[in-house]
Parts: sequence; structure tokens; C-alpha cells
Amino acid sequence: MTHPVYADATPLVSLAGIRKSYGAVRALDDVDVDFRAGEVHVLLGENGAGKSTLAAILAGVQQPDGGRILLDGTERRIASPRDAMDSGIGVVFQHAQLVPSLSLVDNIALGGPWWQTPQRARIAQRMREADARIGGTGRLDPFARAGALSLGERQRAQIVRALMRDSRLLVLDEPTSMLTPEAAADLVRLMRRLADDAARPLGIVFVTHRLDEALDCGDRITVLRGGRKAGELRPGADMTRDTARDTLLGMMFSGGLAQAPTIAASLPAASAAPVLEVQRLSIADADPPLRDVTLTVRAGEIVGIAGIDGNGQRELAEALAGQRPFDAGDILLCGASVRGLGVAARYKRGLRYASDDRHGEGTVSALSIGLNLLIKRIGDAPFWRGGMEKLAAVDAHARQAIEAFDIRAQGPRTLAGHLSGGNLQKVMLARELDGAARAIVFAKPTHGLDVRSAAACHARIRAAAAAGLAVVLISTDLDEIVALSQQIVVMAGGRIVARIPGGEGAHAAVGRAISRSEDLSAGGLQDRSFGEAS
Amino acid sequence: HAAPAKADELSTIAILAPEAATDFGWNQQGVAAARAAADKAGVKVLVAENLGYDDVRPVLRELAEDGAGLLIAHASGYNTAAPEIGAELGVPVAITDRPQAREPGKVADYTASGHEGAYLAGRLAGRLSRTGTLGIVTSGEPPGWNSQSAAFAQGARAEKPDIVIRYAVIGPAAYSDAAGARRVTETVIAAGADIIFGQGNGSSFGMLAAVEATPAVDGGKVWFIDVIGDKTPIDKGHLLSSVIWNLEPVFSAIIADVKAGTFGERNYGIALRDDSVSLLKTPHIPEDAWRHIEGIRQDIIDGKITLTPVFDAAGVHALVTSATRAP
Amino acid sequence: MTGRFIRLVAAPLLLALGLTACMLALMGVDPLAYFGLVVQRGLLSPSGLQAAITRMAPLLLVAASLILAFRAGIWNLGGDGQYLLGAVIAAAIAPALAGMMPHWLAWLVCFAAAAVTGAVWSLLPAWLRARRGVNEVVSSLMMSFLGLSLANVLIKFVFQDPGTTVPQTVTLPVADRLPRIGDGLLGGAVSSGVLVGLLAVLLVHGVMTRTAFGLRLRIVGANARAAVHAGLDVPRLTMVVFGLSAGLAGLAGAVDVLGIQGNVRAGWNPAYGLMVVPLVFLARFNGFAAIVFVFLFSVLSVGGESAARRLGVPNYVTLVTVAILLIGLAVGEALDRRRRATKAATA
Amino acid sequence: MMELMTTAFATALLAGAVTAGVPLLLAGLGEQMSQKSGVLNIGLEGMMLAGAYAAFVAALGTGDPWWGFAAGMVAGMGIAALMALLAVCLGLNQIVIGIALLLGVEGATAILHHLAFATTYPRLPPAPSWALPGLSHLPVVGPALFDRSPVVYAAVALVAVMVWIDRRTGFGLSLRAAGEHPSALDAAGGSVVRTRVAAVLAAGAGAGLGGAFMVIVGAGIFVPFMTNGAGFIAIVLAMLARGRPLMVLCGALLFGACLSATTALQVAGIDAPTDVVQMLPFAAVLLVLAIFGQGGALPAALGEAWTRGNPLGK
Ligand SMILES: Nc1ncnc2c1ncn2[C@@H]1O[C@H](COP(=O)(O)OP(=O)(O)OP(=O)(O)O)[C@@H](O)[C@H]1O
Ligand SMILES: Nc1ncnc2c1ncn2[C@@H]1O[C@H](COP(=O)(O)OP(=O)(O)OP(=O)(O)O)[C@@H](O)[C@H]1O
Ligand SMILES: [Mg+2]
Ligand SMILES: [Mg+2]
Repeated sequence: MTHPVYADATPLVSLAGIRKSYGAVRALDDVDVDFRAGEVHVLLGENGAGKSTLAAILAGVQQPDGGRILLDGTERRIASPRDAMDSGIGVVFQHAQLVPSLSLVDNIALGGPWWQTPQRARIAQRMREADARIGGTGRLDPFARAGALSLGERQRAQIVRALMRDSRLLVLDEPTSMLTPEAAADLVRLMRRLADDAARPLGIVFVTHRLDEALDCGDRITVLRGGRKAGELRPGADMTRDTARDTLLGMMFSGGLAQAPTIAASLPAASAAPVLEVQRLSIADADPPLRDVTLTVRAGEIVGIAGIDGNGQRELAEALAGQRPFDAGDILLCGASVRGLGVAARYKRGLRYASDDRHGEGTVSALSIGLNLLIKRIGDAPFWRGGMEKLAAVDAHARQAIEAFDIRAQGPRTLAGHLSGGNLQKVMLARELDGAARAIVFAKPTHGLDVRSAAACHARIRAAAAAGLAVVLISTDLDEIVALSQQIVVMAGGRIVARIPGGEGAHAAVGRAISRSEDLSAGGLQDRSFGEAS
Repeated sequence: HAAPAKADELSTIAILAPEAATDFGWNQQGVAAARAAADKAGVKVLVAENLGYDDVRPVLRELAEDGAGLLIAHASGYNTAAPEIGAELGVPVAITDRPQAREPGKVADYTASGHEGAYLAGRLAGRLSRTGTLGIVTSGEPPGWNSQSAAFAQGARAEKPDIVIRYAVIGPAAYSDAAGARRVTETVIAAGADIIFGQGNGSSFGMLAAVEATPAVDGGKVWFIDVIGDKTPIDKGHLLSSVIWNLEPVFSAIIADVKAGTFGERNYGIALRDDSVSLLKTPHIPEDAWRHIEGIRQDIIDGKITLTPVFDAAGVHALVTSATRAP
Repeated sequence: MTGRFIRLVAAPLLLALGLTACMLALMGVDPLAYFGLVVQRGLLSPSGLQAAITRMAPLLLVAASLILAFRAGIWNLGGDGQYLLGAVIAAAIAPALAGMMPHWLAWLVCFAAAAVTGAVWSLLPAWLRARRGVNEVVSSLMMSFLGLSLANVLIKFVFQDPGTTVPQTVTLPVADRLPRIGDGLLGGAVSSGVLVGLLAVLLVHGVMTRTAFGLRLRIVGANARAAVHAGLDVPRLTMVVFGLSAGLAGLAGAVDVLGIQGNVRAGWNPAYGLMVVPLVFLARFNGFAAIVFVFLFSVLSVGGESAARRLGVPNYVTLVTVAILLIGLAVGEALDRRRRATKAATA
Repeated sequence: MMELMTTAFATALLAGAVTAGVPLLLAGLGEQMSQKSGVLNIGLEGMMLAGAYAAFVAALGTGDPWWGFAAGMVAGMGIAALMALLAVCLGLNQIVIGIALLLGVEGATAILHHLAFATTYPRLPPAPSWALPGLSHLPVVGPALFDRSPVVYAAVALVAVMVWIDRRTGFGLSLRAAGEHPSALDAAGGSVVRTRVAAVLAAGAGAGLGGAFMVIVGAGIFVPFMTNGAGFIAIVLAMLARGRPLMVLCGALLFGACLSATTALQVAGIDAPTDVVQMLPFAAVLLVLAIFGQGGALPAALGEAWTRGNPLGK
């Protein structure tokens, strides 16, 4: 795998001494970095290190407080996203910047001259061409509403849009965090290919939390820490992967990283009674409809639910939590049906759900940490007495959680909206593991978290199982599932299509099951791969 | 607190009007009359206009504090507040549309009903209508307008038993809805009316505009009969007449009674008798018609024709409905 | 604190005063004289201050109604109709009740009846929003227009005072109205309705910020999906919020009638909503700030009317002054918010 | 009753419905555009009133109604420019600014009218109308629909223009994006601020023209506060229309028709209490909502100020 690196050509973009603060937070502090055509440049760093800020500056969304930006060697200001675009910088943001109610074609036409009729047919044609160029299989429908597409498709559409605008530098902020391993691998290959395109070599800026991805495709890896450039690495033959990993981790985290065990904790004793039983659960009113889902989780056991996003995992989790009614089947907690119980009652009996949508539903940004820890038991003593909030009790409870879960915040009254993703996740875990938890559903618990936060989260999940909880782990991250689960089921089209025991060989088996199921469910609105055109 | 002015040392009076005193109507007539009466009596007048219909109590208090020895609360909407504040501060108040609130030394009412004049207007209109259809357009249905609408219908019917009357209200509170007034008036004209009896504040200008712009169904001119004020200065040749209310005699009498210490021993009204109600004579009224009206006026004064005012909307509706179905 | 005060109140006030001064000068009026008279009448003269405080009563209740709804993310813009219907019901039953039972009981019954009336008038928009997801802005506004007409119908055909030709309800004698307060300091001309208003605003503020119930409402208002995740019954809470908010609007009508007006005339519609909506937004739904803004507005409306009359300018000047002041306060609020946002980032 | 059903009467009713509906239509179309872009323009009534006053002064001064319409439009846009500056560019609360502008315009036009016209109340001559050849001679609909002020035709044509803007122009896309997901528009290289400013100005133009129509064609005279709530009804119509200009037209005509029906009932002597009859249009809207009402389709970012790089502003 050799590829040209235009090391001596003028960089497409160089940043010199870039500084950016939000109030007293130094998001970027005197950062020097350059991006070249034909090079995949990975940005690494823990949550809050400044990666998105850097991307936002390149995108013209944020203005640096100081420092210089050189485009093709000449100093320029990127005053707006339009400016960035005109300079050949295309950005795929972490949160999709597509208008959900518009078709893809219209989303691509957006920003064109205001008086002109969007040339929809022509744009669609060019879109198909661009899609083909990045190895599309023609399944990206230009006239589909953006809101109806999967996350992967939306990302793909944004890349297509950037290419159609003749971008020379493509910036992708955490594009792989929401994708399945296959899709992520495809995307990584695609980046490689775009950079290597001899006719039009692109510069790629790739933000990720996954070291393996970084090492797989990065020509250069820049590590940010606390807004400063902590170092740079060129993975090459002179370095083993393990040395490279250790070097990177050393740059990312001052204290280094305690290595977490990679094999599943010992299986629970055979005698352990089932804690959570799902019996032939069906929900007609869902997309896809859930059919005959049966699961048994024993005390101390972690059952992983693998599969591509949007195959009924969310519906299953919501039905378990009591957020969504079901038509047939039953859910038993310690042998007793919870069918008639609402969220709060199930929470009280120990059935817990840590949602994957931390901002959208898991927390309320306008409320303090203390109250966010209690939103599933509002009104309960000792935090409320006679309906009146007891601030002291709420604060004390929150302080304990902050201490126990190492939540980095000023105090119990800090608003959830001011927390980073990793800390927000800790707040949710603290809430769901609080008190007499018996069974807990984790949905994509580490998505978007940096390596250290993710490892801490994994340790929590193991600890929960070790303490005798029944754990359901829903994830699209195959490594995560395999690393943690004693049993793995694969969901597709609203059913369970495979049951695979954890441990040796699970990874390959689950991967096979998922790709088989993908072929079966083609045509739906599932995530599609970035695979090569065959 | 300002001591209540002694009756015999009345030096200042005040009048409170809900809208601007430039409406060629109720507010303008009231304020002008108060000024004239005060001039005559040699007292000062404080004018508070544009007060709206909400809570007028603070203004009443302030005017009393400023030395007004008589408060004329010139809106039926003030007839609850004014006696209360008057009693509280010991200042005599004159109110309208609530005769039974009279109280010696404290409250007197000058319910102004122009029904006698409106009756004359109805007679005039009935006589002059070419199409045999008259229109009544009002911006709402307060009692003062109901009594005039009813009397107008009665007069028209007395003049011509088979006359048709088209009645329309612009809106629930359409006092300033000039566009609505014009639209409604045009519809009434299209329904055959060639004389419009119009009652409204700001909206009456919309009625006037409609009359000026729209021909009657027979192709001829549509006439307008106004109420309360005299719009002659702004007429463009369509103002047939107006039921003029002259409140100056009323206010003069009130001031005199306050000075004499007899305030509140009687209520006041407007009537043809003392010309506090009159029908405006314009050059557009033919001489013979005017003589005819003069005769009827005398009959009313002499008691040969007795009129009982109808203040409620249902009464008006009954009257105009029967007129609608007359033929 | 001082800096905040300057940003939030003093600077906008000065800006508004400056602009109003220009306007007055253009009209040939001495701005200093005008402002002097506004302050003199609205703030310094005992009866003016009493009037301003009395005027706050219904405004405060309307503010409480709006704060409750807005904090829960419900745009109840039908307050005027709810208010008027509440007022009509209170006015209709008060005179009869006053003769039958102790005053305090009669008042309480009237309050309850008015609140229930207001709440009933919000049922349709509440139901449409809760069960059918119909945006409540349009439906509540339409109900408000309907309510204004219905109030007139009730007055004219059901509750008309037989003793008068004016279409209005029977007048509640002054002696039977809510007692006046502040004998010593305020000259005894302040309606105790203002206490009900203050109590309502503070209560709503307290409930929203300090109780379990208020927390549930805030969650619904801030993030409906999080509310579902937390197991809250969003449709039911929506109905409850609508009912409480409309009930407070109805109560405002009752307090206005029992404390000040004594009766309701057909066609009367003070349209307090239009005034109070911007005030509670400026207060950022904070009860204490709302009280300050309502007081400011009352002083301005009482003082402005007097100043205009004394200087011979049309009373419309007050409207323009209020408009400029609102804009000034909005500028101040935005500056302050920006300041606090940067501070929060620093935290 | 039957004898009342003359062509003249039917014509007047239909013509009246159109006359009452057109200002609502013009203002409603403008408001719809503004709402689409994410700005809740609650001060629409103020823009109408400003348009009405300016149109009156200009038409009176020049003797030419066309200058009146132009002036009305410009005045509406003037107030809209304030709205745009304060609520879009500076990001101040849209509702506070909207209501403040309404109060300010109400006060200012009343003062100006007081100073200039309160003793003379001048009226405007009848506005010119254009007869559409062929159609204007039809009974009833001819004079009521096809022999009207050109502004009536323009208003109806505007519906088509709006549909065309929505479907066929880059601006239409920008509008949607600015209201649904402003950051996406920004990221795509469009300008949220410019789009919203343009939409607010368009709303001002529509409202100003509507006010001008009310004065020049409708009333023939200006009196203070004469818009009498029309602006709020236009806002409601724009919301009810859920983004479809044609629905604004239907709503405006329905409203005008209800007003005409109210008058017709009264004129026909049907003895129903006026207040009950006048509930008609509002009851009609509620009925529509109760029967057909479904989930709200208002733009996601409606009413929210946007600044680039503010993560909370989506
Ligand atoms: N708009 C903003 N306002 C205030 N502070 C901000 C803003 N955006 C980012 N920050 C702060 O700046 C710092 C850097 O944030 P940034 O988003 O660049 O980190 P990141 O490296 O992308 O993190 P992650 O891995 O979680 O995506 C953080 O402390 C963050 O809290
Ligand atoms: N106004 C703000 N004040 C302080 N911190 C903020 C503010 N807005 C955003 N942040 C923080 O800035 C950080 C970066 O924001 P960004 O939009 O990049 O999210 P992110 O952290 O990358 O997202 P995720 O948590 O999904 O990885 C987040 O941690 C967020 O909590
Ligand atoms: Mg980031
Ligand atoms: Mg992140």
C-alpha cells in the first residue's frame, strides 16, 4: 500500500499560531498544522481537545482569535462557510448539515444563486456521477428527502456535495462514530482513494476517536490536547502498531491510559436466575415492525445486541424502558411482568435504560446535573417532600454521583447543557445505575467518546454486570460488543436473526451474520455500505 | 387630598371623553359643549380625551385633585366608575346612560337619546327615498344608537308604511373599522337603499366614503344622514342631514345646578323642545320636505306624537325585520 | 450586580427616554417637562402611585398565566378570551353571592368560578394540542376571538342588568368589592387584588422552580422527547398546563371585576395579553422580573396619560413611549444574555 | 328574502368579500414567507397600518393611487426593515420586537393623523379598476371579480409567484432551509441573515400593500387603528396554510366570505344576535382545525434567532 505524499508541495491550507477561546475556555491555543493534497491527515484528541473547533475554523463557522491561515501559501481569512467553499474546503460536520424536509438534490442546490431555478435533473445527474466516483452503487436516491435517510446515507450525501463543489480539502468531523465497522472501513478506504486519485488528489482532514482507524489510513496524525498541539506522528514501517498506539495515547492523555481487559468477564454461574426475560415481543407500529423478539438475560450477564442502526434496536430498548407500548408478547423482570408499568415504575423496580441520544432525550440541557440525575423519579423522597424540592438532598445526591462517576463539572448545579459528551454520558450512567438497579439497557454507550472515556464507560458496564445486574448492550460497534458480551444476538428487520456465544471467533461470526442480514434487508432505509462498486 | 369644591365656589369643571375630540361626533360635541358651557358660566374646563374604555378611575381622581368641582364622565362606559369616585372624593359627577343612579348633590345623568331627531330623520328619508328602501348602518349596538335606529325606522314607516329598511352592524367593536364600514354600506346600497342612516365613530367616515363612491340601484345619488355632529365642513355633496346633539344647554344647566346647590335633583336629557336635538338643515333638503319635517317636529314638541325610545338591540331587530318583510 | 442593572434596565431606559425625547421635541413639546410629569404622576403623587399599583393586579395575574404556560412550552395566546369570560362569570354571580354569604366566601367562589370558566375555554385548544398535535397558537387565538363574542352574548342575553339600558352586568356595590389596602402609606386606594396578583406570580414562580410538578412542566417545555424518556405523561401535562394557565387568566378577569370594575360592559376588552406577552418575554419568564416590568409599565401608562393631557399632546404618545421602551429593554436583555453566555462558557 | 337576491346585491356581497379578503391575502402571503424563513412577524398589523397611512398620504398628495400603493409598500417595508434589523440582524426576541413595533406604529400613525387630518378627514377618489375583456360582462362575477383594481389581480397572481418562488428558485430553497435548519443553509454557503431579512422585507411589502389596498380601495379614508386586527388574522391564515400560498388565498376568501355572509344575514333581516353571527369566521377556522387538524407543520426554527457558530441555535 504505497501512495504518493506530496510532502514538498505547498500545503493546501496551513494554520499558523491559531488561537480560539470561548470565554475563558481555550479551545485552541497556538496551533500550527498544515494540510496537503494527497494526504489523509488525522486529528486525534480527547473530548474537548479542540478538534471540532479546528474543523469549524476551516469551515468558516468560527473565526480564530489570532494566528494566520494560508491558502495555497497566501494568507487569507475564511470569513464564512461560503468563503471556505469558494476556497475549495468542503466540510462534513459531526451533526449533519442537511435540511431534513428537502430532497438531496435541493440540499445540494442550496446556497446557489437566489434567482435561479435549481437545475434538479442536472444536479441529480452530477450527483450520480460523483457518487459513482466514490464507489457508490447507485442506491443514493437524489430525490429522497434528507430526513428519511440513514445517518450513513446523509454523510455520504454530504461528501458527494463537497466533491460536486470541487473541494480540494475535505474535512470530516467524526464521520465514523455512527457507522458499523464495515461502513466505517469502507469510508476509510474511500478517503484513501480520494487522496490517492492521481488526477485530482484531495487533501483529507479526518477527525476520529478510533486509534486503529487513525493508524490504518493516516498519512499524518496530529494530536491535540487541551487546545494545544500535543504532537505529530507519521505512521510508517519504522514503527510497530503497538508503539504507535502507545505514542499516540501518551500524547492524548497526560496520565496515560490504564489498559482495559479485552476478554469478556467470566460467565455467570449456571444457576443464576434469569433477571430480564423478553418473550416474543412484537410491535406492529414501528419501522421496521418488531416481531417475536425473545431474550433472556441472567444476573451478571451481558447480552450484546449487534446489527445495523435502525433495525428495531431502538424500539426494543424503548419497549423495555416503558416508553413505547407493545402489541404482543411480554417483558418479565425477575419473573414478574412489567407490561402495565410506566417508565418511573420500571425504573423503581430496577429496570433501567441509558439512551444513545444523550442530548435529544437522555438529558435536559436547561436543567442542572442534580436534577438530570433525578428526572426518572421526580417527586420522590428525600429529594422532594410534599412536592417541594429539597435542594440540599438533590445537591448531596449529585455530589456523590460526581465523585463516584468522576463527572468533570463545577458542581451539582452546573447545567447539563454545559457538559461535554463524555461527562453527559457519565451523568446518564450515574442515573441509571443508581439505587437498586437490576437490569439495564445501554444503547451505543460510547459513541462519540474519546478513548479514555470509552474505556471508563466499558469498565462501568463490566462493573455493573459483576455486581449482578442483567445487562443488555446495544451497539453498532462490533469491537465493543465482542469485547464485553457473553452472548450476542444480531437484529435485522425487527427480528433476531442470529444468536452467537461470546468469546473466541465471535467477531467473525457476528460480522458474517450482519452482512448476511444486510443483503436480506436491502431496499429498506438501512445504512448502506461505502463498498467499492463491483 | 383636594377638598371637594363647595357648590357655590365652582371654579373648574372637567370632562372625560373616550376618544379624540375631533370626530365630528360624540366626543367632539361633548368637549365643545363643555367648553362653551364653561365659557358661559365663567369656569375653567379640564379636558381629558382619548381615554379609551378601560379603567378611567385614575383620571377621575387626578382631575378631582386638580380642582375640578364637577366631573362630566362623557361615555356610558364611565357611568359605573364616575359615581364611585365622585362619592369617594365628594365631587359631583355627571354621567350618561344611567338615569337611576341620580343622587342629590352627587350624581346626575344626562342620558342623551337622539330618538326624536332620528324619528324626524326617518320621516325625511321615507319621504325622499326614490327606491323605497332605506339603510341603517351602525358600528355597534350601544343603547344610544339603538334608540336612534328604532326611531328612524318608526319615522320612515310612519311616513311610508311599505318602506323597506336594511339594517347592518359592521362588527362587534368596529368603531374604527372604516374599511368594514364602507364594505357594509356598499352592500346595503346594493340591497336597494338610497339613503343611509349611519352611526359610527371613525367608521362613519367609511360610510361617507361609500355613499360618495357608490350609486344607488336606480343609478341616482345615495344620501347620507349622519348623527350627533355636523360633518358639513367635510361634505362632498352627499350629506342630506344629521341628527345634531347639542349638549351645551345640558352642561350649562348642570353647571347652574351645581352652583345653585340643586345638582342631582333632576336628570337631563336632550330633546327637540330646546333644540338640544335638531335635524340639520342642509341645502340638499327640498323646501317642502323641510316644511313637512318642521310640522312633525312641532307635533312632537306639542305631544301630538309621542315616542318611546327603544334601547335594546332585540327591539331594533324586531322593528327593522318587520320593515324588511313589509311588502 | 450594578453592571447588570445598568445593562438590563438603566441603559435601555435612557435609550428609550432619548428617543422619546426626540419625538416629543419634534412635536414641539418639552421632553423634560413630559418626563417630569410622568414621574410626578405615576410614581411620586400618592394617588398616581396607588393607581399604578392597582393597575398591576390583573396584569400580574395575566403574567402568571403566561409564565406558567410559556415555561412549559405551551403558547397559550388565548388569554384575552379566557380573561373576559372569567370576568363575565365573576361579574354575573358576584352581586347575587354577596348578599348570601360572607364576603370572603363570595370572593372565593367567584375566583373559583372564573378560573374554571377560563380553563373550560382552553379545553379545545388543549385537547387538539395534546391528542392531535395541532399547534396551539392558532387554535387558542381563534378561541380567544370566539370568547370575546361569547362574552358579549352572555352579557346582552343572559346577565344583562335589567336596571340599565347599557348592555352590562349588574354592578357589584363598592362595599362588596375586594377590600382596599395600604391605608397608611398608600392612602387606602389600592385594591387588594394586587396582592392576589403578586401571590399568583410568586406562587407560579415558586411552583415552576421549586416543586416536582413545576419540574415536570419545565421538562415538557424544554425537551418533549426527554419528557417521554423520563416517563412523563406529556398529553396529560399539556392539558393540565393549559387548564391552569387559562384558569389564571380567568382569575385575572375576576380580580379586575371584583377589585376595580364592579361590572362588565359588552364590547369591553382590555386586551392585556398584547401588553403582558412582551413583558414576560423580557422577564425571561422569571416571576420577580415580571413584577418589575409590570410595575414599570403601569407607572408609565398612568403617568403618560397625565403628562400627555397636561402638555396638550395626544395620549397616543404613551403608546410610542412604551414601544420604544420595549425595544430598549429587548436590546438590554440581549446584551445581558450574550454576557452571561460567555460567562457560562467560562464556567 | 327572495326579493333581495338581485344581481346587484349578490355582486356587492361577492365584491365585498374580495375587498375584505385581499388585504388579508397580501399580508398573509408576506407573513407566510417570513414564517417560512423562521421569523414570526407578530408586528404584521403595524406594517399594514403604516402602509395604510403612507398610502393615504401619498395618494392624497399626488392624486394618484399608484403612488399610494407604492408608498404603502415602502412604508410597510420600512417597519419591516426595523424588524429585520432588530430581530434578525441583532437577534432580539421576535415577539417583543413585533409587538413593540405594532404599538409604536399605532401610536405614531394616530399622532400623525391627529396633526394632519383630524379636522378635515379627506377622502380619496374611487380607485381605478381594470375590466378584463370578456369576463367583466358576466353577471355578478363580472363586476365583482373581473372589473377590479389591478391590485386584486396582482394579489391573486402573487399566489402563483409565491408557489413559483417556493418550487423554482434558489431563494425558495433558502427560505425553507432558513426556517427548518438555518445552520445547514449557512454551511451550504447561503446566507441565513440575508434570506430572513429578504423574507421579512417581503412580509412588510405585502402587509404595506394590503394596508394601502384597505385605504385606497377599501375605505377611501384613513382613520387611526383602522386595520382593526386584520394583521393578526393574516398571521393566523399564514399559519393555517402550512406553507402553501394557495391555502392563504382560500383562507382569505373564506374570511371575506364569512364577513359578507354576516352582512347578508343582517340585511336580509334574519333576526340572529349580531354577536353570534359575527363568530362565524372564527368558528369556521376552529371547525377546520378540529376536523382536519394534525401535527403542527410550523418550521422547526420559527421564532428563534440565529447566529453562526452558536451550537444552541442548531
Ligand atoms: N460554541 C462554544 N461555546 C463555548 N464553548 C465551546 C463552544 N464550542 C466548543 N466549546 C468548548 O471548546 C472546547 C473544545 O471543544 P471542541 O468541540 O473543539 O472539542 P472536540 O475536540 O471536538 O471534542 P469532541 O471529541 O467531544 O468532539 C471544549 O472545552 C468545549 O467545551
Ligand atoms: N454555549 C456553550 N457553552 C459551553 N459549552 C458548550 C456550549 N455549547 C457547546 N458546548 C460544548 O462544546 C462541546 C463541543 O460541541 P460540539 O457541537 O462539537 O459537540 P461534540 O462534543 O463534538 O458532540 P458530541 O458530544 O456528540 O461528541 C460540547 O462538549 C458542548 O457541550
Ligand atoms: Mg467535536
Ligand atoms: Mg464529539
